[in-house]
Amino acid sequence: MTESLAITKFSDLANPTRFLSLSGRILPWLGCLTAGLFAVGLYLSFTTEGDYQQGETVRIMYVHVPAAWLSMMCYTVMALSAIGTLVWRHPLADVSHKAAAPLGAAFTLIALATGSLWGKPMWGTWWVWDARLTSVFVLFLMYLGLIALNRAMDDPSKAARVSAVLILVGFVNIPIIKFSVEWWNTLHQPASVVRLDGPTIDPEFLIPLLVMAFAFTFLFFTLHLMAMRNEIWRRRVTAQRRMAARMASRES
Amino acid sequence: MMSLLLRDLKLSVRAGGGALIGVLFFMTVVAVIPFGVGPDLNLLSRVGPAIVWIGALLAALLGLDRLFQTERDDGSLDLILMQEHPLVLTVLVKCLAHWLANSLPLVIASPLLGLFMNMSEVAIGAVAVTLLVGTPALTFIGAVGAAVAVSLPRGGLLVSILVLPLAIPVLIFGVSASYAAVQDPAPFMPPFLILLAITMFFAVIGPLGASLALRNASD
Amino acid sequence: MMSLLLRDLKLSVRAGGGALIGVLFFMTVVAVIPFGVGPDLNLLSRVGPAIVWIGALLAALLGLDRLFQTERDDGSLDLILMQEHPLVLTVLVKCLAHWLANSLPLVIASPLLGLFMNMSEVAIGAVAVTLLVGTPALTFIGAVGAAVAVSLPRGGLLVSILVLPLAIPVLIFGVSASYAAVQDPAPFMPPFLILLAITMFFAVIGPLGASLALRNASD
Amino acid sequence: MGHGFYITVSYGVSGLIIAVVLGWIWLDGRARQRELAELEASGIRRRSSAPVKDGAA
Amino acid sequence: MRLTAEGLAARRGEDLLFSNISFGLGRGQGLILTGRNGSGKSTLLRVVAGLLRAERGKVTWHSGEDAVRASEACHYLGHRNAMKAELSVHENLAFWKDFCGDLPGGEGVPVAQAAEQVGLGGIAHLPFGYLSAGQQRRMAFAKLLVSYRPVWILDEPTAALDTRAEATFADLIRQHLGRGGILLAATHQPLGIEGMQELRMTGFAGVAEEFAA
Amino acid sequence: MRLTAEGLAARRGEDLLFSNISFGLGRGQGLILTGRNGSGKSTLLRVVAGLLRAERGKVTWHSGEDAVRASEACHYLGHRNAMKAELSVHENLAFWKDFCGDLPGGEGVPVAQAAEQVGLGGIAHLPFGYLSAGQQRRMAFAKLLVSYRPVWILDEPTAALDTRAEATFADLIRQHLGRGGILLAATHQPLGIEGMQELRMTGFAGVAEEFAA
Ligand code: HEM
Ligand SMILES: Nc1ncnc2c1ncn2[C@@H]1O[C@H](COP(=O)(O)OP(=O)(O)OP(=O)(O)O)[C@@H](O)[C@H]1O
Ligand SMILES: Nc1ncnc2c1ncn2[C@@H]1O[C@H](COP(=O)(O)OP(=O)(O)OP(=O)(O)O)[C@@H](O)[C@H]1O
Ligand SMILES: [Mg+2]
Ligand SMILES: [Mg+2]
Repeated sequence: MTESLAITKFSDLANPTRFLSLSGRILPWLGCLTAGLFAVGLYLSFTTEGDYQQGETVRIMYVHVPAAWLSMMCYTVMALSAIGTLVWRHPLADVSHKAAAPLGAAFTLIALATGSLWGKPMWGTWWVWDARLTSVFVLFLMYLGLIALNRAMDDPSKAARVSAVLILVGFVNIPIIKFSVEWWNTLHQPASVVRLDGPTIDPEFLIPLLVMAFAFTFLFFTLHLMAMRNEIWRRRVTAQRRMAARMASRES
Repeated sequence: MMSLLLRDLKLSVRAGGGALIGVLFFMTVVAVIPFGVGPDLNLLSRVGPAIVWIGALLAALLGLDRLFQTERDDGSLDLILMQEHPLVLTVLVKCLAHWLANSLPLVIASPLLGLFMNMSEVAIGAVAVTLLVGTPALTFIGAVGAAVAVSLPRGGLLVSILVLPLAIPVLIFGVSASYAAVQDPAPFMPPFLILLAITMFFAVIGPLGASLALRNASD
Repeated sequence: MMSLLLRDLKLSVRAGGGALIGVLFFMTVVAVIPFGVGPDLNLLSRVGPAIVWIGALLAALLGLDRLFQTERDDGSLDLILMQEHPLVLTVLVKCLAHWLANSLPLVIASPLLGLFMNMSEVAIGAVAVTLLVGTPALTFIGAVGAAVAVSLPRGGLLVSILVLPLAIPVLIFGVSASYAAVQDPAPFMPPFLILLAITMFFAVIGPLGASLALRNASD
Repeated sequence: MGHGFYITVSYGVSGLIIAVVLGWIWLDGRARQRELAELEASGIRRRSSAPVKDGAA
Repeated sequence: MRLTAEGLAARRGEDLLFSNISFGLGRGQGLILTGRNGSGKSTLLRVVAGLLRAERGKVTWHSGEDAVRASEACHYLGHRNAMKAELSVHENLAFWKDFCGDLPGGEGVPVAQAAEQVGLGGIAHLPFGYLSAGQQRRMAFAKLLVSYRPVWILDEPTAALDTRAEATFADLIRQHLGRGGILLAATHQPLGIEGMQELRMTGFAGVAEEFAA
Repeated sequence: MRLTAEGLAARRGEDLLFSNISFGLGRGQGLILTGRNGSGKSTLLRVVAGLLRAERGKVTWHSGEDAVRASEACHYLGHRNAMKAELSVHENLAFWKDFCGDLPGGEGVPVAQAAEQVGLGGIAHLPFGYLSAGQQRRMAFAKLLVSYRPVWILDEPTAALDTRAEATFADLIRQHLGRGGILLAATHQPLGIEGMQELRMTGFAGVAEEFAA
């Protein structure tokens, strides 16, 4: 069967069945790639030298920074899907941002947890209300709010459209998180990798960091695809149950 | 009666998304505060109890005014009034359900927020205890307001004049008891006992007043 | 459009009593904080602007969740959606009415609270001006939350959870502009202009988002 | 506490969170597939198993 | 068992809507209120149900030896359905069954059976808000079946119903009367039940007297 | 002037309620929807009014040369009356008159006259919440008169009305059709207007396909 490889039109992907078979084919590869990257990344992150200033704890960076990036990227993915929902009415876009919200919350939680675990030795406290930290916390709350909104409405396509609006409006928070350090000049490290004038970080740390960042990114896509498949199946189950119930009540 | 309690709990869980909502709300409020007063941990820990109490008041106010109005709008209130159960009891149960669904999560979440606000263990405990004792009074006072709102279609102003001034003593004794627990010269017990007395008082007066107002709802 | 504005104002006077409950809540917040901060007048005047801003932010949440819900419940929303007036404009006018009835009283009351908090004249003026400029943004953001929650039977807490995170930038710049007016090195204008820009931004985004949500939530 | 403790705990917490998410998604998928199989077994056919008519518009 | 009203008068605002209305209904008897819009049918029903205070007169309910508050012996189905849109039909009905309980002398049918009897057995699991207007009305009627009350007070029960449902309702009412129940209903369309008394309301019995007198 | 619907399909939840419904209505024509409770009449009306998104198909309105959004040419009277209980009837009607405005080709009557035409001239000063069910329905109908729209979409307009008011409504609808208006209505009771087309809805055309496919 080669027909599903010949996806030419964008709208072909709109067909959940086609999406299921395609993603089913991709997932094993994606999973393997993720595992491999993690193996390399973890190896590198435990074998590189410690920082003269931060000591061994710099190793936390290899988890903390990718998770923090992912927490923002996940929201960006959701925002793109939200556009898909509102503009193209793409049924997969609905599924996509619904499935991404819990993942975003998870990555944000990791960033928060590792950040405060890093903060204790470096700053001497678990938590400070500095701008960056608080805005990440707010991002976490926004993910939870979106999950709560999705759960509170039971018509899935309506819930998807309405939360898409909210996602887009809430997108204003992403730049705030990204630039909060520059704006308020607080405790937290300013960006040293992703900046306009090129990275200022030592390649000693940069390489494991980048490998881990890729590992996290692929992990996100793997999980996202899996969650989307689950959501499609869930909707398919309810649709078929309804169908069955209707048919039964027709016959009687 | 049990079924009324269950139904009201179910309704509040269905409509707003569950018990976690209260916690989430509280966390949002607390997360907003440092943006205003700044990251000064010392200051935060000092205003902490007050903020937590204000959050509780806000949460109690949001939605409480519609405690009976939703029942009236869909006609359920008529049927509730017709039953032989004493109306006071029905009102009490509705208050209880509202408290369980809206205030109890806040009480439970308050230690967490205390941690965020860098409050001492004693202060955290004191806030939680005073909230546990004080929030029912807020609910009972709110119930009177809600009942008045139902019986007087244009009672909006009256309700706010009725509810908030009555709620302020609760808030004041709650907050001052919490502070008394940490600040040395002031003893914890007197304001706490007054808070307890206020709650007892409103636990009787509130449902009575509310059921009186409901009976007189003129349509 | 004028008629919509008038109707909404009339309704909020007749039915909600929204203005008063907001102001009373606002005053309650400001009355409770001194318990935490203690009698230190100096400190009090320092946190004053922040407290007033936080109070205004929280008070703006009261009643906001029902901005569109009442319209939906009686079927008016259907007719509003059908008209040829651009929906964005309609939402804008409804926001304006809500702001006039609920937030403007807060702005007007704020100098009084400033006096309570022992703030200097300059600080009081700055807070009032920043509130005047900043509260519309809160209303516009709230409109999005209200529109998103319109199909939920009771938005209450959920709306606040959705709205508060978005309101944080407004709070930040409002407070920092107020402080800049009193603390010497920092200039008042930059944060104030940013606040103005934020309000402008949300004056566009808010109604757009709300009308998008309303169109999509109707059933 | 040494730095090692913080490093271990952060890697541990991250691993735990990822494991929980992965496990939840995995189990959820298994449950949904089982439901689908049950429905299939009880004779409710998916319509796409009939000749495909393009309904993607 | 007897429901009696003596010299009832009621007002809305300042207007006296009716005065001196009396009737008595025994086992198996029914009274239909008719009259123009605004003539006070709903008002009279609410007075009998104890939801509005009568200006004068009183309503009593005798069962066996002692007289109790009439409202406790009544089911009231008003213009509004008294069901929660967010709860499923089953949850709604189960709540009312439990909350109202049965009065001595009869027993309510189980929830599923009640839904069946109004012709909507299959959809009791749906949230009430998802039903169409007519389906909602039917489910509100099912409330009368799940707990026993000797007196049924119905305000335009057949509004929004299709003809099949109307016939079903008429059947259910007939069964209720047959079991010795009492019916008090306001309608614009004939219910199609024989042997009912009828009371034509005319509305506006004069401005309330305390000021006009 | 023509209202056309082509190949409409709509769903509620996951269920497709109807599919492939087409009709065209010109000046003075009317279409009555009938069918059992829950068969999708209200849903179809809401789709035509632009309040629900059609799953497939489209509704267009041609007046003169250009086609506009159909919903702007329509008055929609649903199950709910779209009036505020706290405002007086007059305030309510005046608001809608002002807010809706007139479409070219006709003109709404003044508020007082509209209240007169539905037979309630005397009580326009009362708060809307004080009216009886039938009076409320009539006032909601008066909304159709105060601003001009060529298409009237009515969902069970005669529920809760007495026979006299029903006749009044039928008259008003006839006048509307006589002036070249278009009517789309769902009812259980015949409206008593001759020369209407009728569409019988049956309900449930299948489960929506996107995920069931
Ligand atoms: C709970 C606490 C923390 C949170 C929520 C947090 C959040 C974040 C976020 C969102 C980023 C991404 C920034 C960007 O890409 O511009 C980041 C990056 C980073 N964080 Fe944290 N952080 C926390 C604690 C810490 C601590 C304690 C340290 C070390 C002392 C730290 C060091 C770093 C570094 C070095 C980066 C990389 C900056 C770059 O190169 O772009 N963080 N953090
Ligand atoms: N929000 C919703 N979600 C899911 N299903 C719904 C929703 N609203 C209505 N339905 C279902 O759609 C069907 C059609 O409803 P609709 O209101 O169109 O019927 P109707 O023909 O107007 O009935 P009636 O004569 O009772 O007014 C009903 O079976 C109802 O259960
Ligand atoms: N709260 C109120 N205050 C003042 N007048 C009221 C109030 N409620 C109703 N009325 C008036 O009382 C009269 C009787 O109303 P009621 O609802 O009893 O009429 P009805 O016979 O049931 O009419 P319908 O057939 O329209 O349901 C109406 O004229 C109405 O205007
Ligand atoms: Mg009536
Ligand atoms: Mg209908």
